[in-house]
Amino acid sequence: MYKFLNTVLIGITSGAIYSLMALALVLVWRSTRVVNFAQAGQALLSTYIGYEVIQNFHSFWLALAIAMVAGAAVAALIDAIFMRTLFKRAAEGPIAGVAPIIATLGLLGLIRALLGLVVGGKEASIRPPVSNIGFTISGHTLAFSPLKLLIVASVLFLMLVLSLIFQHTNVGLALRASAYAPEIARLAGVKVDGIRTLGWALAGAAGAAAGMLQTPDGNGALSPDSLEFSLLLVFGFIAAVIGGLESLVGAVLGGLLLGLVLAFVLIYISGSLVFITAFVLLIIVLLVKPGGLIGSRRGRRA
Amino acid sequence: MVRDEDVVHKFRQSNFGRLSFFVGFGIFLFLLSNRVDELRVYQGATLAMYVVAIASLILLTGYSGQVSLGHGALLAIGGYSAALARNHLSAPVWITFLIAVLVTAMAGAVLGTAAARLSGPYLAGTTLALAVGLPSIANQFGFLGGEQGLLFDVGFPPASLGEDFTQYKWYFWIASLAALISIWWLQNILRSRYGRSWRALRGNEVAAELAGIHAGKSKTLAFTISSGLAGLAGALLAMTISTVSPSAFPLSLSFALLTGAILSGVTTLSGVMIGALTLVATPEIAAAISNRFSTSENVTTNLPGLLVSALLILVVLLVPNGPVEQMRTVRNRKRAITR
Amino acid sequence: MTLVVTDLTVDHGAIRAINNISFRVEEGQLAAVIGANGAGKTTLLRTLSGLTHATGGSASWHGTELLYSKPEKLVRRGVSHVSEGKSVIPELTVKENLHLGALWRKNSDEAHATQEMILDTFPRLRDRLDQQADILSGGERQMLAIGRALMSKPSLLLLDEPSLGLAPLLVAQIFQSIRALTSQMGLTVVLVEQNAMSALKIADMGIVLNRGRIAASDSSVHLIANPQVRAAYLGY
Amino acid sequence: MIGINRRRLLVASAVLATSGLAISTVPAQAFSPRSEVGVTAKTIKLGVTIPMTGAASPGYNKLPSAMKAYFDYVNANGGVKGRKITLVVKDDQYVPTLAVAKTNELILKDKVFALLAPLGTANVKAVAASVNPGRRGVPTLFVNTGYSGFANKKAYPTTFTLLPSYIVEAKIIAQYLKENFADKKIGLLYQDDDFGDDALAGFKEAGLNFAVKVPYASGSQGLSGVPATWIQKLSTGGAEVVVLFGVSSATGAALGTAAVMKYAPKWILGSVGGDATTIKALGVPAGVLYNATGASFVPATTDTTDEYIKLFQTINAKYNNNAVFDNNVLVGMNTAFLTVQAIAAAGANPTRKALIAAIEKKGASFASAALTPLMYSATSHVGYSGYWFGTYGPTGDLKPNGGTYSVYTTDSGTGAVVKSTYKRPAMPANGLPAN
Repeated sequence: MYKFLNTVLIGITSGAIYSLMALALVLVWRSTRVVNFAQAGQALLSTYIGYEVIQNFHSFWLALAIAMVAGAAVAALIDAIFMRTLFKRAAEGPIAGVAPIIATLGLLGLIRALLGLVVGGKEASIRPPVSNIGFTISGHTLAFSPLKLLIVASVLFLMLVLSLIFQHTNVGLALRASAYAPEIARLAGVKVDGIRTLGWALAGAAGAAAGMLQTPDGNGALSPDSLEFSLLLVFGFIAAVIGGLESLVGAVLGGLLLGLVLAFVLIYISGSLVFITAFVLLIIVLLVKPGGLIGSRRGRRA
Repeated sequence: MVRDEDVVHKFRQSNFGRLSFFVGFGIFLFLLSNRVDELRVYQGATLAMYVVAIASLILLTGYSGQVSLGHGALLAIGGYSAALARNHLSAPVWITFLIAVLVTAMAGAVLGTAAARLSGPYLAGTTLALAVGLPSIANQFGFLGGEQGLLFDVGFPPASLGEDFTQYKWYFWIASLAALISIWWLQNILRSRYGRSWRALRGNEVAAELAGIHAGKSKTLAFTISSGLAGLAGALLAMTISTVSPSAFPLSLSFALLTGAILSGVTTLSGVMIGALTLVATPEIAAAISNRFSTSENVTTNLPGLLVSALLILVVLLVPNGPVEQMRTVRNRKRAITR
Repeated sequence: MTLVVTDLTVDHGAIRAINNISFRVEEGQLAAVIGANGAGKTTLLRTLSGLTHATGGSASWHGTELLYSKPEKLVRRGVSHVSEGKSVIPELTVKENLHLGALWRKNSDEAHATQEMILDTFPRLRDRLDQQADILSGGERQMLAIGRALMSKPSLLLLDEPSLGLAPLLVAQIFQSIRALTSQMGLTVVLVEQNAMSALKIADMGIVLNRGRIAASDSSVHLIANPQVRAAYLGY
Repeated sequence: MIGINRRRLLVASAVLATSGLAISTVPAQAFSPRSEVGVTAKTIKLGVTIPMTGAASPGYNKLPSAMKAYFDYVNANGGVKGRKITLVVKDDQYVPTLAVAKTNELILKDKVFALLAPLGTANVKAVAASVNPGRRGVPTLFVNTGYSGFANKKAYPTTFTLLPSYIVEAKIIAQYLKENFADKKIGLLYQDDDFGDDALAGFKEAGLNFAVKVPYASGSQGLSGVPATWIQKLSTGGAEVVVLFGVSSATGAALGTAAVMKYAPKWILGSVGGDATTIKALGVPAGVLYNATGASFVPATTDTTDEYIKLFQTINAKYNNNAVFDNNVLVGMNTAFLTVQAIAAAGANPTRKALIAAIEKKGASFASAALTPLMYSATSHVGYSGYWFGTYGPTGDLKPNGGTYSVYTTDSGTGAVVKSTYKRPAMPANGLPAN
């Protein structure tokens, strides 16, 4: 009974973390049709900035806010400097579909190498802002703590706020139009370049939140070579693809599904099946629904 | 359009010339291998491996418009099939390479059938998950040798080659021959009906389908051939390190190959050497730079990554279609002006 | 308020799409641009709305230089472009598509009034206001596309092939609406059409493009009467 | 000059190899009577490939600078028989392809005298098969992995292992568990690859049964949610004593997550993942380690009553930018310390062959910080072979149980686990081996 309950709770919490990264990836995909692999590097960079804030001002919440703002700023810069130029130079031809992916992979390497140059070899870690000791029900400790509650709540909050922005505001309409049909959006008067940058900035902030929340939920240590951030990127991306890439709700559902399936397989079948399970789940979802759980009909062919 | 006709025209004129170019280049490599030291010969073998792997990616990405972030996984399939064939069937070396090609091509056909239904980011995600997931299978089945992997020994060079013929020179010969044959064969494929249909698909999928090209079949075929080449590259990689193990095919290998393909220019096979050369040379250049200017450990360890990443970004931004394509465009423009 | 195009040249890579053309469209007039496929009609519109960059020449509207500017800026100066092939966004609802055209407008009451006027003209859109645009029929999409362009309160409307793929009856209907709207709103219109006869019938003037050059330019009545034009473009 | 000699050497090795002689200890002096590759009148050049970047690098990337620090200390005090030692470090990112490429550079371009402390089973195996230092006669000293296979002198004629093998460690831990927790339910967390397989073999040999065994895929410990599944399985399995036989990041993740789930069995930490400083650097609070049991073959890093620890800490302060003094630094310096002794023992004009012979002949009597004997001999290339057990204090310091180091030793085969009577040789004056 408690084993089952804890498995569900472990699945939901880890799924929530994947979802945060998936949200960031979906935001960029929706606004510019780019799968942003640099997201992991940006999240790492933002988290380092958050770490510096904690060192100086001793407030996690201030650090979270500043990390998110910094993450947004870095993302906006990346879009304005790199991606805009890229889209102008490689708008057509066989490279058009691949170039953005490659460019973001290059950025990921660049950010990591620069971080390694600056902070390599130095120890850094972030303590949880709220207790990470599990709740207790009639003598049984659950795999669910105030920190994990905070994480799940943050994911749901971000998803709701972002969905509201996208569906019910003028900016949201401009964001969607720019993603689906940039030319028509421009003809309608939308300043598409700026709007895309805004999409990147939102994603940068979401990625920063993912980094700031995942780090203390793990053991808290930060490193430019962080295995945690690489895995976060890969699993966040798999979650986003499962979710269909188009939809924020899909990203969260994809993350939760991935988290739950992994938790059940690892606990009930074998602990060593992590990577194979993720691959098989992705294949099954895509075979049944090639556009992901909530993919638009056009998204598949885009 | 003009360019393609131009090339086809040239090709028809000099099919024999092309073959003699490859033979000549082979002889040049043969002579070169007797002139350079053992380290360069070893690096040459690695280079040849990269040439095959990058060519495979160029075919997939540049010609059929599909993205693979998990090419390392295909190399792993090739490497393991070659090693298993060698260890269990005691197959002759060239047979093991053939087996690597066939097995990986078959895996690629299965994968390609699924891949043809997926596009852009969905395919990217699937191949990425494959690259992450596949190597850990080695630890699930004992016959795959676990983390330490399997030995893959192509054997000593034939005694007839002389006493001072080193092992690495032998690897270099095998790898170069494999690379030359692959590239020659690939060029012929690209000039065939299939090559034309891939180019048509790359240009405009809808138009190509209207013209009677079956997009799904055509893409699956590209994936299959690309996989076969990747399998060959995997076997060559296994040969150069005489083993196969999960950690020999990390995600960073897949990314490095993609980097190599972009640096080569994904639209033209002829730039394939550029990418391979960059991959082999960058760490050495970085080491030389950091030795000269700095003793800081942070600089030494991070400089290669920094250089490759910066180069990749610059190429994508400045010459997105690759240096060769860029030179050709400039040349065509000049020619147009002089006309 | 006159659209003045002078010595306009546009290159697509090595191909010269528009070759040194000049023409004028007076305020409130509806100009039809006709010509064969590849004559440069669409390129002309794309250049005027800022989507394509010109190689040389000039084009001014209401004192504003149209060339070398961005479409999102030109919309704010009153230039609206309905691009070729039902320029609506299928993922958005009908209402959102319309709303998109007025996002930049500060005065939402005015925008609302414009929307009401458009819905009065195309009542079929009113019924589908909250539905996704991808379920609309071809004619409805064209209405929506024109409606979206009008939401930007343009003074110069650039229309690219509104009749493309529509049934003849529908074409007549759409063209009548275009004529009515332009008179009602005092618009100046450049209408690019393959369907030359229908276009010239509602137009005040016509421009015939041939391989990037102006083959003929006159009032539509004269063009229809011109035997060469009739033979080459009107099919009788 | 050197180039030609080396070439001839390689020719000779190839000939020997092709004619079926497995072991090639080519008499290098025959071709080069004055100086061996990598050795000049003033210098000796050594090389190491190690993960300096990438996911596997944290911890291990501290080894080269620690080795360099000790060499610098020796160089500052006159070097080894007047020769100064330089160490060329190459980053292999824990990838066999790179390990082979970099080792080739070390041997063929940098022309090092010997290879030091390579890491990673797959890497060492690939290097052995492809570069084949054995056939080239290049010594590979003090392999930094517990895989038992590398001690096979026939297959790896020029390779010497250093760490006790995982099998040895598992057998000794099993003995400890049988003595102290015979009536408890025991759980095991292990890495699902050769590292874990060796451990399982050792536990099996010792006849230890586990109530719960939890495997994890290498690398998956960094994925959010994965460590929680381990703890869930260990706690539902009712394990009262848990052996953590994984890498540091896995130990850290397991301990941190167990604290979240208020699961507090008796923890037994394997040596690979048991360094308190590394675990703390991973962000795990020291308190989590309190009262856990750990195994080690070197003295506790905080034990300043130990003459080696005292000296190494001084060297660390002066030559290693005062880096955090953890097990990696200690093992790195100790490796360098052994290397210096080996070179000194190889004679006035050290050759590769003489170096190997010197370790085989005198290696067992080398001074070393470790509390367990070195097993080098003409027939064995096995290094250390034992462990002592200790308990982590409230600040994460490992203190020997009962106040004194009591060391158990065994072999990788069927040998029994015995209490060692080994007396560590006194440290040479100032930690500088006699020249």
